This record gives sequence, structure tokens and C-alpha cells, in this order.
Amino acid sequence: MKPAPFDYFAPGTVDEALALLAEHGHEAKPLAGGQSLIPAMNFRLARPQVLVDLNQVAALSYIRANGSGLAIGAMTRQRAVERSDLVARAAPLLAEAMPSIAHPQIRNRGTVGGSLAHADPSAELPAVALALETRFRAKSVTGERWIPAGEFFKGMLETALEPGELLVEIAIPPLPARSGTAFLEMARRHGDYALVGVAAVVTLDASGRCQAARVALLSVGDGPVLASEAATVLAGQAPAAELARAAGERAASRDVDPPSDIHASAAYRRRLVAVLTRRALERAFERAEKGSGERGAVPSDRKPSS
Amino acid sequence: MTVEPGGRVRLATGVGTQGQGHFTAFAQIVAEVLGVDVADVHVITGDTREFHWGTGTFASRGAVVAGSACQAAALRVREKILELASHELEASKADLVLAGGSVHVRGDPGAGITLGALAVKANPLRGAVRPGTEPGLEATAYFGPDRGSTASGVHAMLVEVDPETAQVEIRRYVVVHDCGRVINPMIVDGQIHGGVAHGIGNAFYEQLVYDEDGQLLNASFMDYLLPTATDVPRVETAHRETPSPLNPMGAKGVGEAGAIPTGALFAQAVEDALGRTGLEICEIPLSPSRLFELIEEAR
Amino acid sequence: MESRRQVGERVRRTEDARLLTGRALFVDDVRLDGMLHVAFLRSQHAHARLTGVDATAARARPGVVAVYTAADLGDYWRPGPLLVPPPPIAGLVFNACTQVPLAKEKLRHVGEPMAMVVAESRYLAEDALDDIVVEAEPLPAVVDLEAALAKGAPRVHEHLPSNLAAHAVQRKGDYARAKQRAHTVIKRRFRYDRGASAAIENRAVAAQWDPRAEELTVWDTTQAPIPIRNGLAQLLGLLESQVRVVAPFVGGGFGPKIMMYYPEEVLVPWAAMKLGRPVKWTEDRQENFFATTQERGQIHDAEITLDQSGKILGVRDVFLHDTGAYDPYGLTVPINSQCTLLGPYEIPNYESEFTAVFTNKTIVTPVRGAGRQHGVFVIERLLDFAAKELGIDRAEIRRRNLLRRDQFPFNNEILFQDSAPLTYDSGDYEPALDQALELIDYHRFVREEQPRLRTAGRHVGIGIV
Amino acid sequence: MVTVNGARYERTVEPRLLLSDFLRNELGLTGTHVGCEHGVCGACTVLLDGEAVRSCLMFAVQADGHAVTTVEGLTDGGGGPLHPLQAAFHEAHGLQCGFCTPGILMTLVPFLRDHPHPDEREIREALSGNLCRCTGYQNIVAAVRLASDGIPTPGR
Repeated sequence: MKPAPFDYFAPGTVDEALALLAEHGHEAKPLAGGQSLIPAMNFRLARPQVLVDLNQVAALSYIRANGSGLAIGAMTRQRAVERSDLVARAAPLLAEAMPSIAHPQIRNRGTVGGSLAHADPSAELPAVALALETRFRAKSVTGERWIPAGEFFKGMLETALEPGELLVEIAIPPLPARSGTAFLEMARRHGDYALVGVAAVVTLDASGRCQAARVALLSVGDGPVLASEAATVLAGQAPAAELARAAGERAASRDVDPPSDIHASAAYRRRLVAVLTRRALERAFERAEKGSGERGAVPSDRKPSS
Repeated sequence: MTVEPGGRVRLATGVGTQGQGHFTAFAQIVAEVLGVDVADVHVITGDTREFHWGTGTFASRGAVVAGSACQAAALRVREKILELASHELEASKADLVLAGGSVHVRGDPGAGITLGALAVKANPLRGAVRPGTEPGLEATAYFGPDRGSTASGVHAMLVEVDPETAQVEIRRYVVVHDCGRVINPMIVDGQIHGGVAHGIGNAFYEQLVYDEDGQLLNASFMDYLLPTATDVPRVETAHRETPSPLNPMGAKGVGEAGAIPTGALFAQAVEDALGRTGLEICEIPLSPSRLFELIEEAR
Repeated sequence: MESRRQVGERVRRTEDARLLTGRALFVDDVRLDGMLHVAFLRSQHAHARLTGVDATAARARPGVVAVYTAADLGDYWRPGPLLVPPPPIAGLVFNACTQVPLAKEKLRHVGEPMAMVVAESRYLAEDALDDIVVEAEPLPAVVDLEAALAKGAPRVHEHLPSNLAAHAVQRKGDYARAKQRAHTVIKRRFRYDRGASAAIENRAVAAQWDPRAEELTVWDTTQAPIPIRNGLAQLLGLLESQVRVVAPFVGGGFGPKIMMYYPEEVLVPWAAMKLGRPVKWTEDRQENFFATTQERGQIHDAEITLDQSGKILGVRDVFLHDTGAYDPYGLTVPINSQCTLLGPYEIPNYESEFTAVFTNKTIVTPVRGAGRQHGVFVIERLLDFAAKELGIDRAEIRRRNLLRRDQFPFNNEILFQDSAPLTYDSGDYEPALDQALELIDYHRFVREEQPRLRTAGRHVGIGIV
Repeated sequence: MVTVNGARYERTVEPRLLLSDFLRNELGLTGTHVGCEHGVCGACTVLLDGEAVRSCLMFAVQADGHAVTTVEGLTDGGGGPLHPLQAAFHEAHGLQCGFCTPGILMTLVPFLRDHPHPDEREIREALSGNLCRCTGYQNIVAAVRLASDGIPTPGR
């Protein structure tokens, strides 16, 4: 299981990287953390002729406040995001999801941009980005553009990025007041890809009713899925166990058409969507009510679900 | 086996080792017979130049077969030591004691002779071999029981099942085990922990999935799930020792025991947890998804 | 013996220091001057007629030293030996079909080797695999055990009338008569599937031929170096004293590292002698799933007959055993299932019939437990269902059937894998059951704890076998 | 140019050479073991600038200018006295075949640096990225508790 040969470049700046990608076109592939690409190369499932290693591009690795939102460089290590107090305060949903991503040895090399651009439907970050209405800054030799999360994921391992275009930054908008978030996934083993996962964001109005809700599901289709039907069940309602259950049932019956694979049947995934959505919403509502003013409470127990 | 002039003991056996602690377990057997420290017994396994005969390590036979052979060789060397020492110390064999790497007359530990010194004396270069005697403190022995010995045990388990997601969590796992004479309880415990983990893997995580074209669909560790540290409970072990009459060690072997009843135990405990009439688990491995289907079918 | 007691002590392991510090030698750590590396071209098909393997282009690739196909082996090509002849069971049908070093006309499972590339590095050897042109006509694969035995099923081994690898019946007492006195008969179908041994160390073989000393040294992750030495000496026409097989530290065996004369074990030493340079092959994880033997499924149709008190009068079991594409290891696994089903219980009347079936899958040989799991599952599940039907406690029905201390040695009469009647040398089963019941606090749990938890909506269960 | 266990090495290598193969075959540091080459078993875990990484999921060229620590580095070239964690594994029988042990040790060194007194759940989660087929993990957990809190193994 040794990778096929390739030409290797390790540019020091974004512009150098973009020039290389433009020059080699579809033969070239960017190398971020390598935690998904290199296994595929070792299995010889992926055989890029040219690798543009982004690990020397220091300018792409940062976590900055962006007003009261966040700006994270695409080459920021997942471990850095996991340890960042800034992220814990500004995006508790992202902070809570991090420990569910594989294992520390993977997160020490894996990057935020790498995971998002790889767009594995079972990965955690795409669903979290979708739930948080994250915006993606993409750059190429011809220019730069912002892509909203809803338009970034195009399908199984497919994104809106054009050949020669690089994801350079993600911007997470600030959480509105009286918001609560929760991340929950069911994996066979701690650190495995999830059978089903849920990233939920709820915002209450002054009277405590649900003003807005975004529930993103992972491992239920060929990309992260926004449970829009479930959101309609929540709109304007007062948080209650029965409400969370109804939203879960709606998400399971109407928002997803989950795949069957060797680990889980479609019927089992539907059941998990119903149960996990309910549990995540209960937790998110609880945090929104407790937070009431203070941005979504930092999750107390860092234990990822399993 | 050879006692070398330096006083250390060289022991070579035909079985190979794959982590079962043979270097230490066989050294314990020999050390006890010769009265030397375990660390002074240098064990060589799995090298056909060092020992010509033998079959191999499998079927939990290491301790039973190789262990008994090591003991037999050690007893023969001990006999040579006593023979030579009684001559050197002018004392009857019955009055001699082997301890601390030397031989001395009972009650007079100061005036002993080290095994190393005896080994030098036993070496013909320092004198012609007397007719009918053998050089060196060395012996080779073989052992093959005419039948296998039968180990036994009882496993018990507490599990909690989440009825909504069919996830199973093992609360407690108990093994009462009888593998005959235990050479090293620390190593036996380790064999049982590993066996139970292997059993749990086979019962609830691992499955080779072949499609109708004979293609193996999960030929990687991403999708062929070995149990990890968060999937295996603490295993509480208790040893019973019903010695086997078929070998001098009285040993019965333990390598595979932990992995054998786990599937049967899993099915019984999960059925008991769900307490649903009509739900019968007649297959292994299970998985949360398969268990969910069985629960739905039993409605 | 007044010397200090050592046996029975928790003595710390003398081998730990080398393992903990990275000094311990494993076969893949072997590095020799001029060492060449190997990659195998393996079948993508589970079942196919192999009509051509053209390695011309591969041989031309820079860094490739040699490429061997079955044709290049001459008379060195031969099926491996039958490792374990089956016991002399009356009426036994047994068809021995053993694996070959490199496939000739037929591919019988995914991963079966077709060509061996020897190059300056493993990377280059793997590159050269893509240069080899294979012509193969896929055939329908034999996968399902019952379909495999149906009339007209495709045959894994065309020289045999069917996919039947073996058929054996063993009896004790008279089951039919016992059934007539039955109070209760419980019949079920059981499917028990095993898996890969998946030792964290994959297999590996390294070999060096010393022309001056005329000695071959082979490093092998084998659990049986001596039989490997003996076989290689015979195959290569050498004295046993000229062949040294070393199993250094081995990273977990669990069974499949016994299965001897793997193609790689036979070809790497041969190539080292032919090329006059050291050669090493290290299996990668994906290869391990195809090329290293594993255990798999059995389907049991079993029936238990009991009296009113839950005492077993007899058991009848008919099962199918998946043996994979070849059966070099004989019937060790199914016979272990057949014998271990009797477990620690007194089963006066027993009738067990099995059929081993060839399928287009990786070869099945013993993996930790070696078929015992399947037998234990059948008897313990039958007892559980009997306990439910007769309203007897699960531990109690087991107690009533356990062999007593005074019944040893206990002769179960049917032949065991060592070709001798299955006899238990010694045992003391009931006290072990009582100790386990006490340790898991069985009675208090069933009486008090479980009802309390159930009312609290929690599903906690207990098991004892 | 890469520093491994404190020693500087300068080599020219093919870009596709995996870091695991570089350490084992180019530098002869065979204490790092390879079990799967797709980032799951953890046997190849080494430290890169003090953090645990899979050396089979990095190309050697990517380690240029960085510091790598392998199991041999815990006892300065394998000869010195055992590292306290190694001694605890010996005491608690935290290894059997030893093939996964180097990867587990290199995972635990930074983990114990960041969590000096972990509880059983934290230890088991930290270990969940390293597969072991022999021990069932129990004595590995005991070894970590012995190394961190001096809790002797529950010997009989």
C-alpha cells in the first residue's frame, strides 16, 4: 500500500500555491492535513500527478475574531480549533463537535479547510458549517469569492470549488442572543465516522419561543442535510420535550432519505435521526434558556456522545 | 537446556512466541527447579537452529507441551548438578539444597558451590570425560501428551441496552477460569483479557462482509471494526486450578479460552435486557443496526 | 526443593525491555545489504478462468529485478501439502484441495496471487503491478453455503462433482430413541460468523541464501518455524540443517500465522536463492484481509431433547461449514465445533452431521477458538430457550446438566481432532458456576435489581454461560 | 533536514516516501511499527514537534525542518534506563506481543503532559486511537494510572 509517484511542490504563499494549481490544472491536488487524501493515495485509489502541499503556507493558519463572529484560516489544525478559547466562546457548536472528529493523532494534522473541501458526507465539520451558516472564502489566480455553506456542498466528495480554486478561509457569523447549540453523533466506536450525527442551533425570541432553528444532519445522504421540515415544526413554538420529539420524527420521515451500508440500514438511520435530533434539540433549548443573553453556554460535559 | 560457566542458564525450545510471555513462564519453571533467578534463565524460542524438533504454538498448547518439556529438561539437569555436587562437597544428594544459583549442604549455606563453578567442572576440557558420563550440565527433553487436557470456565456479564438506538454497553464482565496449574497468574489474566476483547469484537463489532460476487466489502480497519479501549470493559478474573493428570505441570492452556463463550453470553444477556417475548437472538455477530431490526421484527 | 517458589508467581516479563524500547526485532525490521522487495499481483475476481498473465512490460520497468508467474516456477510449482489429515471418522467423505504458490488456470478467491514482482523497493514493485496484463474470464462466484450445494451450482474445483469439501457424521448413544422419551424438544437454526484474526502485525517473510556456507536463513512471522524449515528443505532440495527458520518477535499470531506454506512462504526463499540476493515481502493490511486465512460462518440446524426437569436427553445438529477456496488445514475447525458443542454437560445421546463447503472466498483455518465458538453458541442458546420453555432458571438448567467431579476422565466417545475419542481429563465445573453466580451477584440482580431498573425504564440484562 | 530524537539527519528522498518508511528504512529506527497504512491502527504513531501524529499519513518531505520523536527517543537510543511510562508498562503487564506498544507509548507521552492525572474514561478515550489485539487494554489502562497517579495494578 505505497502511494504512486507524483511531483511535489511546497509553496510558501497562497499566491504561489494558486499559480501552481492553475499551471497544473486537473493533474494537481492540494495537500492539506492529508488525513483523508494520503490513505486514499496509499490504497492507490487517488493518484494525483502533482501535489501542492499547503503546510508551508503560514498565512492560512489562524483563528481570529471577526466582529463577534470568527474567521478561521483553511490550514488551521483541527486540534488548534479544539483548544481555542475564542472558538469555545464564539462558536460552542464547533468546539463541542471537535472531539468527535477521529482521534487526537488525526486532529493534530487534519485541517478545517481540508475536511470541508474533502466534503465527506459522514464528516462532522460540513454539518457544523451548514448549521452555523458559515461562509467560505475561495481564491484562485483570477480572483476571490465568498460561497455560503448552503451552496458549497454539491454532493459526495464534491464542492463548488472550481479547478485551480482554493478554500482559504471560513467565516462563522456571530450567534444571535438567546441561542443554544448542541452537537451529537452516534458512532460504532469512539472516533469512528458517525452512523448519524446532528448539529443543532436554536434561537429563542424575547418570550422564549423558538424564533429560528437550523438542524444539520450528517451521514444521511451524499452531503450534510439541513432538516428544513423539522425547522418548520419548531418555528414559533415554546421549547418542550414533545416539540423536540415531533421535530425529530419530522426530520426522520421527511428530511432524509438515508443510505444503507454495511454498518447501518436506512431504517436504522431514520430511527437515529429521530432520536438524535430530539436529544440534540432538548440540549440546545436547555442551553438557550440557560444562556438567555450570554451566548450559547459552553458545553459543560466535553464527553462526545457514543 | 545448559547451565553455562557464567552461572546463567540457556533454554531453547521449538515453540515460537507471539506475545504469550513464554520467555518468562518457561524461565519460571526452570528457575524453580534449579534454584536460580528467573532473570538468569535466557530463553530462546522460534529458532530452528537452536532446537531441531517441535510443532509450534497454537491451540493454547504452549504451557502444556513446551512447559512440561522445559520442566523435564530442568529436572534432568538438576540430577546432574546433585550428582556432581555430592562428589565435590562430599555429601549425599539428599542433604544438598539448590538455592540462589548455588548448591550447598543443608544448614551450611556459606560453604556452597555456584552452578557456574560446577558447570566448569563438568566441562571435559578440564579433564577427560569419565566413561559412561556426559559432559556439561546440559539436558534435552521432549514432551507429547497422549491426549489434550480440557480447560473450562464460566463467563458472566451485565449489559445495558438503549431501546431507542439498540446501542449495547457492557456494565460488568466476569470470568471464572480453570486452566489447571497456573504458571504466571499475571500472564494468564492478560490472556483472558485479550481473549474476551477478541470475543467481544467477534460478537458485536467485527464481520467480514462478502457480496454475491465474492468481493470482500470491508477490507480495511475503517470498516472492519476491531474493538478499542472504549469498547472493552474491565474483565474481573478468578482462577480455579483443577490440575491435569496428563502432564507433569498439571497445566491446561488458556490462550483461546477468553474468546470462546462471548458470543453465546452476549446473545443471552442482550435478550435478557430487552425482556421482550418473541425476541430470540440466533445469530452472531450482532450490531446495533441488526439488533434494531430484530427488535422491530419481534414487535 | 527449597529453592524460592517461581511457578504461580506474578513474575514481571523478562522480554519487556526490548519490546518497550523499540529494540525488539520483528520480521519487517530485517534489513540486509542488497535486499530486494516483493509485491504480489492478486486476483480481483473471486472466481475466474485465468487465460494469460503477461509480465513483459513489468519486467522492463526500471528497478524491477524479476517478475515470476506460475509458468516461471517450473516443477517448483505444486499445490501445498495437506497440513492436518482428518481423523478416521467412519464414513467420512473428504476432498483435499490445497492452495498453489501462483494461480495457473483458475482464480478461486479475491487476493489469490497470480504474479510476484521483485524490485529494489516495495514502492517500485507495486508500481510494476499495473504493468502486468491479465486475461481472465469471470465465472459466477460461489458465496452462499446453501446455494453452493444446490444442483448445478458453479464448482470451485471442477475436478470434484460438487462444492462438497467434506461430510462427516458422528454419533454417541441413540438420539432417535432418546427423542421418543422427550418431554420437550426445541429446534432452531443458528448462524454463527467469525472474522479475521487481524493481528496488528501483518505477515512477512525475508530470506537470504549464503552461497559460501550453502545455508538459507528465513525470517518468518510463523507460529511454527520447525515445520516451515522441514517443508522448505524438502521443496528446495536442501538438508534440514541447511535451512534456518527464525520467528523473531511476532506481533500476535491468533492462528493464521500457523497455516503453513502460504504462497509467500514458499516463493520468497526460492526467489532469494534464484537471484542470489536477500528478498523480503511484507504483507500490507489490505492484503491481510484477502491473503491471510480467516474463520467464517457456519449454519446450524440444531435440536435439543429434554425431560421435564430440564435434563438433556439428547442433541441433534446438522451444520454447514464455510471452508473457503481450499482446505489445507483439514477439518480441525468443524470438528472442534462438533466436539465442543457437548461442552461441560452430560449429553448421553448426540448426533452431529456437518458438510464443509468450498466457496470462492479466502481460505478458512483456525482463529483463536478454532471453531469452538460455534459449538458453544449452539448448545448455550438451546439451553436458554429450553430454560424459558420449561420455566427453569438459566443457571439452574445448566447446573442440572453439568458433569460431576466424580465422572472424570469423561469419555464422550466421538473422535476429536487428535483422532482419539473426545475425553475430558479432569474438571470441577459446578463450583466454578457458583463462584461466577456469586461474583456477578446473579440472584440478587434477577430478584431485586432488574425489576427496579425496569420500572425506571432501563433495560439492563444479565448473562451466564 | 530533520531532527529525530535530537539528532539531525540530512537525506534526499522521493516525495512519496512515507515518513514511517523513512524512519524505519532510511534511518533504521525500526521501533516505529506499521500495521495498516491508512491511519487507523496507530502502531506508527510518532511525535512531530511534540504532538502525536500517524507517520504513515505523512510524507517524509513534510517533516523537513521539524523535530520527530520515536520510541527510541524515550531511552536515548534504546539503551538508557526505561522512561517512567515504559517502566509502568513493564510493572503492569501493559504489553504482550509488543507490536502496538511503541505507537501507544508515543500517543501517551503528550497525553500525560496535557492530562497529568487522567481518570479511567479519559485514559480509555486517549487510547481509542490505538488498536491492540492481545491485551484487551485493561493492563494498559492500569499502566497509565500507575505512571500518572502511582496507583498500583490491582494484582491479586
